Amino acid sequence: MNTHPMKLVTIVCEAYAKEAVTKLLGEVGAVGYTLFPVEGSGARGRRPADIPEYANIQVEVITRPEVATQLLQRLEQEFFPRYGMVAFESDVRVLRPAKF
Amino acid sequence: MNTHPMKLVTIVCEAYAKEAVTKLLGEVGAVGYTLFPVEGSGARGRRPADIPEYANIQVEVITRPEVATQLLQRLEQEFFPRYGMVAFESDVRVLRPAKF
Amino acid sequence: MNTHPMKLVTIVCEAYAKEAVTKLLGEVGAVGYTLFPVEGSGARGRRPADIPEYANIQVEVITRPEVATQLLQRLEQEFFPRYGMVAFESDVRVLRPAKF
Amino acid sequence: MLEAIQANLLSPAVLFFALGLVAALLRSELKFPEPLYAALTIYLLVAIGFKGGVAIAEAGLGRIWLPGLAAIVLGCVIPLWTYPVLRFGGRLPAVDAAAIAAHYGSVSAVTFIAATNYLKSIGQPYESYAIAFLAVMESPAILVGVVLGKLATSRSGSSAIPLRTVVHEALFGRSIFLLLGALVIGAICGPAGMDKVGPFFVTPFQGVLALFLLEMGIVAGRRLEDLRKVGPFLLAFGIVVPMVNGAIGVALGQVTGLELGGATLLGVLAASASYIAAPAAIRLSLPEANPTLYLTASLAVTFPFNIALGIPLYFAIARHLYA
Amino acid sequence: MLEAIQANLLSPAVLFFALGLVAALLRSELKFPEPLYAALTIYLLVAIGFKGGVAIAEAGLGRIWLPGLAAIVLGCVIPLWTYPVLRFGGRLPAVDAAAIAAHYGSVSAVTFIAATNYLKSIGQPYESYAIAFLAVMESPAILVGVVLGKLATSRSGSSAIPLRTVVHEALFGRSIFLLLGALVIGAICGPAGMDKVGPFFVTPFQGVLALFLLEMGIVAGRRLEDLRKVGPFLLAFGIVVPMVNGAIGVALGQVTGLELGGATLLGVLAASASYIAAPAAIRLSLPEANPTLYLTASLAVTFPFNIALGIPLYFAIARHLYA
Amino acid sequence: MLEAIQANLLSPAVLFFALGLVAALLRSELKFPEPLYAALTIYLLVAIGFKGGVAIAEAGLGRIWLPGLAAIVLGCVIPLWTYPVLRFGGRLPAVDAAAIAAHYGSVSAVTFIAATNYLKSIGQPYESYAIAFLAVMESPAILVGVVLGKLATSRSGSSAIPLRTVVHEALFGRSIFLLLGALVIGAICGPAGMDKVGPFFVTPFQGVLALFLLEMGIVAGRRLEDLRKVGPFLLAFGIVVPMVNGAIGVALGQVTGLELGGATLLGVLAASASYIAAPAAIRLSLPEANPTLYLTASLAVTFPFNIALGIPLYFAIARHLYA
Ligand SMILES: Nc1ncnc2c1ncn2[C@@H]1O[C@H](COP(=O)(O)O)[C@@H](O)[C@H]1O
Ligand SMILES: Nc1ncnc2c1ncn2[C@@H]1O[C@H](COP(=O)(O)O)[C@@H](O)[C@H]1O
Ligand SMILES: Nc1ncnc2c1ncn2[C@@H]1O[C@H](COP(=O)(O)O)[C@@H](O)[C@H]1O
Ligand code: NA
Ligand code: NA
Ligand code: NA
Repeated sequence: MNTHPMKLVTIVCEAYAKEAVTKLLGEVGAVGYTLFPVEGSGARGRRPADIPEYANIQVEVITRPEVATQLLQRLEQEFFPRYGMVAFESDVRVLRPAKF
Repeated sequence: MNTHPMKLVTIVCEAYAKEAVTKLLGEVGAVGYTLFPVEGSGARGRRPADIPEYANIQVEVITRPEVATQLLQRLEQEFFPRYGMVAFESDVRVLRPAKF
Repeated sequence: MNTHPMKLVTIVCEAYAKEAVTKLLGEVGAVGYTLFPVEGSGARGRRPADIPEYANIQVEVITRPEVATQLLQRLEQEFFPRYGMVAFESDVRVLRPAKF
Repeated sequence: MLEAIQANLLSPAVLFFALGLVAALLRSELKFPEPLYAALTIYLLVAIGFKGGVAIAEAGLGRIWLPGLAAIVLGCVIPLWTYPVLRFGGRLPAVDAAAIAAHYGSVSAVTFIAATNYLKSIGQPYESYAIAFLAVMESPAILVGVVLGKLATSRSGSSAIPLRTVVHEALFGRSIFLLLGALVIGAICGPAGMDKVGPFFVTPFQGVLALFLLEMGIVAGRRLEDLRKVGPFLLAFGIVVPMVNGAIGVALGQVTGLELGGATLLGVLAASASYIAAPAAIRLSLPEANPTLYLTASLAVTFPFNIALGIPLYFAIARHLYA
Repeated sequence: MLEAIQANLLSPAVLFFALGLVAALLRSELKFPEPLYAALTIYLLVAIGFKGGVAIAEAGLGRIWLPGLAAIVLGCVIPLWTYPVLRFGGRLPAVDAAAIAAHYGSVSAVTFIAATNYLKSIGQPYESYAIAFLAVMESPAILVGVVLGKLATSRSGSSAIPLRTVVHEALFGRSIFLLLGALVIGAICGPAGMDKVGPFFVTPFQGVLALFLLEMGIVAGRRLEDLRKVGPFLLAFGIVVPMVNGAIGVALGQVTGLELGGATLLGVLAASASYIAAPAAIRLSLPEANPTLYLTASLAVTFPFNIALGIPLYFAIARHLYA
Repeated sequence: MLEAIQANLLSPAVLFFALGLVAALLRSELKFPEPLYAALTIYLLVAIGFKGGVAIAEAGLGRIWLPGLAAIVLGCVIPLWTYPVLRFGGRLPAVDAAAIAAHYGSVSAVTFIAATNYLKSIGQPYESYAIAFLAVMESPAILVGVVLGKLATSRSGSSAIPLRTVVHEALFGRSIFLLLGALVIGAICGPAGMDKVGPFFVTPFQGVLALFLLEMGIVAGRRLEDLRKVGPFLLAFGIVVPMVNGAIGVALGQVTGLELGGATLLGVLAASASYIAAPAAIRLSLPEANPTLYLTASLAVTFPFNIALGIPLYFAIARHLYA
């Protein structure tokens, strides 16, 4: 079994940003993502996740390093000033690198 | 405080595969898992998570390296051809290694 | 783009522990967290997540290494004997280190 | 017959279904949260099961066993005759033919419920115990289809799931369990029990169904874009075969002593195709089968066809036979 | 007028809203799970839309188009007059003034529904088709506000979202789609359809609304602590401007031929401020605007004010005008 | 008495509870999504609270304070007499004895609701304001139990949670807040308010309860496999102690002036054991106590016993006393 290094980018943001974020994923060339509603607390206070529009979502994207870099860059430039949001990158290993 | 290296295997797959995946976890010797419904997008299109049967789940398993390897191997052989699915491995550190 | 190393501490525990855990996060100096309900299986059997009080939650905290260490230490001392729970640490990279 | 169709098309339930289709086609963000879908499903199954049980208590098993047996036989026979049609008429791979055949032999609970709703709204009485036929018809076709597929693929390689698992899944799936459970409870409680829970399980039923069909329209509508992938044969199959099965079902209902309403419902069951239970079982036991084919045919072609046109059509056939 | 207010304050719906406020202020852990919130929203929008559609079918478009047009004009004009008030009276940055103006020109469906509930509970008949005004008034003000904001900020830098997206969002958001869809279905089905789904969409409506307002009280209550941040000007704005708009709306309703009940509802729409649709659109198109300002004003000031005092006040104004 | 039990066992609510037990024992995948559970809980608590509040408004506090006080005293006394039984009769560790005693002194809202349902279905009138006793009986026993446990463990080490937190949790938990809030609202609105929300909070109530008990059956059934772990003493305790407490409660109800129905309900409250509020508080304040013991006894033994046999039994006792 061969595993291949890949990046996992995790984004936690306001649900309002959902469409904009998934659109961005397409633009930077990420294929596929996973997404679910979460509640959170951060610089903008608590977000208790009872009204979909005021809740948070967590988006997880496995992708190649260069795409991850580009994704984070555009998040920093275009999204951080606009939305309550956290984004981070970590290292994972996958089996079918061609998939991402 | 002593932390001990361990593997985290994350599986995102169709809800149809839930029972088969948890059964596999038992077979390869993983003890314990965490699981939640997610929506996703991938090679098989969007999966919007409004009907449980057509939705995705994310399964997270902390386990010893050799179990992780075996788990990924069997996923590759038996599950990848059958289910819409993504699986990846990463490094984590836990406090009670005997638990896993 | 500069990314900065940070720790991600993930806690899966009984929902009963929610308030105690978020209180602890404040005490050790973590700023912000993300949280969602999960179902699970472990040493204390299956937890199927249909009654909020009997379900599990997963808490994710990005924080500085020293805070992560302190968090894990206190979890080990004060929470592990009391609650059904798993906690682990991993390495991530963030863009705005001052935020955490 | 045109007026039967019109009465159906202009009912709130069908119009909400159409609204869901429109939402999906316009790529609206509209969808129901999963727990709401689950809640509505539980409500509909329990309500219809309970009502059917009360009806069984009143009718007695004596009048039910014969058409019930006919329903089971029908479920077994439909995959047997549709398999060669798919295999040789449609030139589909054996495993896909078996998978699709299983779906059309099995049944759609929502279609059945919509049919009872239609009959009620046009004032046509029907045997409420027909819900028992829904319960017994879900599994047999799946088993027949799986066996057909296994025979065809022969080399059921390393990853074969034991047939036992499939049988268990087919017989003890969530929806069957709920339906049969509520049915037994209804039969035990009888009309007195109905007085107690009727204001919840009966009075708001039609409205709840309308809301539920909105979501089902969205779900079906999302599959519409796969229509190109399945080709004209499967599209025709998904419309013609239900009509044939529907006519057979109605006739069988008449032969086994059902009234006009009950025969219509047996026709609807025969005509309907499964899109929840069958895909789950087939994915497990015939993994080589292509889900796009069976899901699109059953969910994007046959389901909307039945909801909009099929139900009044089978009723018209029944009225013709009983005239 | 005092008795009108008292009747409102002592209704279950308003008391449950107050209970929600109390829960939030006591920092109780009480909250509704998100799918329950979504389910209640879907129910309320579909129910009121369907009922409005049936009313339109009975009234005919002839009686609706004029007040409907007035509603749209009102939606466009409110941001135009409130913008300078905010900008120069309140010395707010241009983009914040535009954002807040958009919120007050747009409408709150829950406030409207609470108002119909109030009228019903005091036995005051109203034109059910007024729901059509709710549907057409949500978007225009948002568009006007966004244009105002864009003009003000001029340097709509790299990250500008095309106006097309905003228009699409404003016109085809989930709630508008549901409302209009149910309205069209109601208009097609007419009273016959109402017989079928009424036991679900009408009978339990008041109770469902009371439960929903409990959650809305919690949501609004959480924002109360931000009141300090918005300052006294915005606090006064959030109470005085609705009263002005409410009076204008009522008068416009009378001029365009509505009856007492309908004019009250048009007043309520004019007075209400959006806290779901407008924030979503403004966040997208005027990201520089400070959400604390517009959300707190609309959700923590104007919404509770309208629910508790505004609705009976606009009704009292209407009764005065129609006396 | 046999017929009282039979009437209960054959009611839809109890049969659905049994169906849930069966589902759990067959390890069916059936379960309710969490938000549905939460929604049903909110509905049941608000409905019963509102109804109780209306009843209080009609009855006046004068008739309630004495039995209410008796209920509080009962809640404090039950842990005091069950603790030595558990400690010395059952040879359980002190902290476990205290934890279990707290559970049996506290109450189960679902058991209470099922009892009102039973009385309603057999046509036995009861004082709706008895819901107030449910509200005041949840906390006292928990506090007594915690104090007992703290005294017993003495070395309340580093990780002790301040008693203040526990008191707050016990008094302001979600369910108490909802119940008391709805009760106050009901008392303010009186019968006029009931007219408005009754079609939602009263009419479908029995059906909703039946559905909810299905889920509760599943939850209780999952615990059945732990019966072995708790041993025969706790099993007997979980059946005998409720009968004793039930009889005491009924007698106390009679002494303090309740009618037959109300005395039955006070008996049910005394007999019921908490499985939501008490575990949360005990986990926090007596972490050394073994959850398997108190949860299994209260959820897998006493709860099903009361639902199936206890409720009609306490009613039979009451009828005997009032004869
Ligand atoms: N340190 C953190 N660890 C994990 N999640 C965080 C953290 N800080 C913020 N978040 C998440 O990101 C969301 C937005 O953060 P903020 O913009 O800081 O309010 C919060 O509601 C949390 O869900
Ligand atoms: N690159 C990715 N990053 C994160 N999740 C993914 C990715 N690709 C696929 N997934 C998830 O895996 C599921 C199945 O993928 P697929 O088989 O490619 O359709 C999708 O619905 C997503 O939830
Ligand atoms: N090996 C594991 N991998 C992932 N999650 C786990 C694992 N073990 C336990 N958990 C989670 O932690 C919860 C509590 O674990 P336990 O105390 O072992 O019952 C379980 O219900 C799971 O959700
Ligand atoms: Na069929
Ligand atoms: Na307005
Ligand atoms: Na008790």
